[in-house]
Amino acid sequence: MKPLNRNQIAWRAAQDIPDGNVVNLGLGMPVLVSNYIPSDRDVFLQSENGILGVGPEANELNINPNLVDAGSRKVTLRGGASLFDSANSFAMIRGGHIDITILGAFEVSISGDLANWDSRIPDKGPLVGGAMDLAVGAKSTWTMMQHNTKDGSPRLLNYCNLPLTAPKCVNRIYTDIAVVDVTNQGFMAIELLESITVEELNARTEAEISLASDCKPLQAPADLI
Amino acid sequence: MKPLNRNQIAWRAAQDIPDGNVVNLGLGMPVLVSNYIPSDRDVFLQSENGILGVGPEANELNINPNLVDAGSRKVTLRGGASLFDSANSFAMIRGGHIDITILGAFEVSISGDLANWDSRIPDKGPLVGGAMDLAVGAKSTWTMMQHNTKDGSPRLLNYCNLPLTAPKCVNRIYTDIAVVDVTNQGFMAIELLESITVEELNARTEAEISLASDCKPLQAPADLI
Amino acid sequence: MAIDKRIETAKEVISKIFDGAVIMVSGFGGAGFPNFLLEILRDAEPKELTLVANSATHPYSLTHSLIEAKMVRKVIVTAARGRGKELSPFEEQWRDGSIELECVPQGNFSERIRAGGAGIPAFYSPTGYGTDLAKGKETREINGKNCVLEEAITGDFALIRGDRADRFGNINFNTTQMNFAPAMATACEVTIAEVREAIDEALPTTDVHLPSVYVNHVVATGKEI
Amino acid sequence: MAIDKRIETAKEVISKIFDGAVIMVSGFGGAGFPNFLLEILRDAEPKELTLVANSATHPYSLTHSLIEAKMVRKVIVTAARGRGKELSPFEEQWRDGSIELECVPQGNFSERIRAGGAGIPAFYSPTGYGTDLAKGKETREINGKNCVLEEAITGDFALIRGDRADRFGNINFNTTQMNFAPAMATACEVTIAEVREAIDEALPTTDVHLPSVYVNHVVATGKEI
Repeated sequence: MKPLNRNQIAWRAAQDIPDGNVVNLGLGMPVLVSNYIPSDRDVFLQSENGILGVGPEANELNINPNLVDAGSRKVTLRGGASLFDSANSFAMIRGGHIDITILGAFEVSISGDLANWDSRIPDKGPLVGGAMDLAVGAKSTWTMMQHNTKDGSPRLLNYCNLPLTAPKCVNRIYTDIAVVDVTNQGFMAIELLESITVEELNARTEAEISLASDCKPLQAPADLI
Repeated sequence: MKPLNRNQIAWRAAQDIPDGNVVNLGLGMPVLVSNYIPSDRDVFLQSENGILGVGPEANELNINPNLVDAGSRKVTLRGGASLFDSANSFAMIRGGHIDITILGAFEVSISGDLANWDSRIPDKGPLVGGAMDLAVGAKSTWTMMQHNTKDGSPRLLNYCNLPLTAPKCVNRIYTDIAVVDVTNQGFMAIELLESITVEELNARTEAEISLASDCKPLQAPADLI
Repeated sequence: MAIDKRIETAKEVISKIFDGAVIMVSGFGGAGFPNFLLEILRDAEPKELTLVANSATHPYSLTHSLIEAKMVRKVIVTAARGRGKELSPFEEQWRDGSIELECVPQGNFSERIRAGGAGIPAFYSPTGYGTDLAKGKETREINGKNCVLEEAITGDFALIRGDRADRFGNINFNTTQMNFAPAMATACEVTIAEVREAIDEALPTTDVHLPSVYVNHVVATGKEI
Repeated sequence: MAIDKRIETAKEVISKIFDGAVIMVSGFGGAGFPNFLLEILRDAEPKELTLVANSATHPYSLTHSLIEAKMVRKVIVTAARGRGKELSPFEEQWRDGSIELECVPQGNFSERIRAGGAGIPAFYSPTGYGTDLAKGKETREINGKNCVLEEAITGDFALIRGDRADRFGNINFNTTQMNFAPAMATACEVTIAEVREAIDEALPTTDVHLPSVYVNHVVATGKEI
């Protein structure tokens, strides 16, 4: 199996969302997760602009220009949805009522520090949005990311180099080559691409990364492109 | 003119509510004020249990057992009313959005300290309710009270003896014999019953009380009983 | 699996309320008391409860029956005064020292509960400053305003009353039935809602006052109040 | 006198926005931008504004036109990154030092504005702790949680977008149009609302999302968004 593409990473993360959970999906890759939640699970998607129960993207027939998600997509509502203002939305997030938030990440440290909001491009303004609140407030914080940067540098680090989103918040990391838990003993891969050895994985990860005793092969449907 | 009865004090206070104001009326005598607001003034009554725009008390035809005010009266809503929860109601109160609160009082001090919640009856529990929030949060705090206790003791004092509701909050006091402003120069009567001299007024008031230069006779319709 | 939070009888979920639990009970001014649930709770007879409710003694609320059954170790309330000159059961137990009283201004009460649900551990409030109810509390002047540091209140179980619910746990309130229920539901680990009617289809989004994420169990009573 | 907050044209009220004013502008994710009012504001050309809005650079919001017209001295935002690699007009002025940036996590942003309207001068928030956005801020551990002291944000003028209004100033929002508007309306001295439709009769109480007390002026645009 080749390294996972964006949709395959999203598919893989979606398989781990428990039935009945409330989930907030960050901009970018995480929002793709909504396409792959198994149909036997009843999951409520929260959008921090004030929706509990985001439905599929709107089409020409059901579009309401005022009904958007935090990523400015025109969306619909699912059955049982509710709406509220931003202050109440972040009370929901900060108050620990979101089961899982899935966020994009630039870097994650061995202690679960997350850096995902400021990539230090000179003179470009910051874009923090709700990430700091989500990372601190959700019961679990998962990240989705390429295991390495475009130039091959590691993103799973001993310490983050980029400005933090929140310290000690990440529980699990989905990458193109592994699923990694952040544990008290450091990074632990619970799934790894079969074509990659633990040595190769460690060569692509700054911090030491161990294999779970029951580490499985990382797989995703091949027809997701 | 004789000292004002409860309804006459309420009538007198009602005449001073400006058109368009938002007013919260405390339990007891203040709630009577709602009966005497001049009909040419459009006033919204707030009730801290979650109503902006309390209407008249309900009758058999329009009663909704779930629609009550903070005094447990079954009420109606006026046109333009809105409803909200207690946290939002007190955000409205504490945030300075109520123009006037009219509260009952045991004692008021010369600096505007208010005591109206704990009369120190042995072993009787306290009942603070929303009084402390209203006294602090409203733009103006008015009180309605008998000028003296049943045994003739003064209630307009140099310092309150009873536990405070809030320091430095009272702007105006309506009693059965006078309308008194709390000013930087101390108590100043702006209306006084014609049959009472300034000496008699001071004999019934612990703190010194002056007459406004344009002090008027205190009057109210005689047919209010 | 399709989410369905409706239960036929509340006995089982109420039986999980353990000795020493902190329970919040909605209701104010005669509306929104979860008396159906309180009757079951009284029969379940857990002991040493901390009761968070607006009033310890409101005649229409069965909270007083918990106190009479000596199930309550502490109350956090805004009102605890029995009607009349006789001591109420609460006042007797308070006098004997068998029940502890924390009396809180109603705005601080509702905001502390909201904060508990919103992940705000503490906030500064002008209400109560300079009064006996702020004794021993940290104070601070912020932008010229004297404030008291108030900590969030959280609980184990919220018992609330609504009008309609759907199987997702969304709640609609009838007018002033709302009062403390939304904040309490956000601030407790488990929220049990009694409602007049619990429907199979989703409530219209515009009718949802309390989003489903805050509600764990719903029981229909078939009764108006 | 019958309350009527509707105005035919917003030019006069917008012309009262003075040099140096703090203005809050609603909208998020493409919904709820008061672009009708912003166009008038841009033409009125007050200078040295402080702009409180979710984003300084959202392409659908005319807030960016105020920045392009060099009317803004400071922004308080959660997002300030222009799209693409080119610097946006905001980023250019920020680089030049002619505009000041305060970047706030979105949950602290909405909560600080709510606090401004709710009379809470400051609160402790776990969001942002340990990050660059909390640098220089007071921190405190409360019940094991590391928190940052966050101060309320208040403003002079709130410009918001709703769907329907009545002559009392009650506002109804169309789904996610709501976002920051309710909190902003509570936190400003003067709130000006643009809506699709402003009706003579009162809005049904169940349709009111923002109570009239928070709204000073209403102008109908006749347009869907």
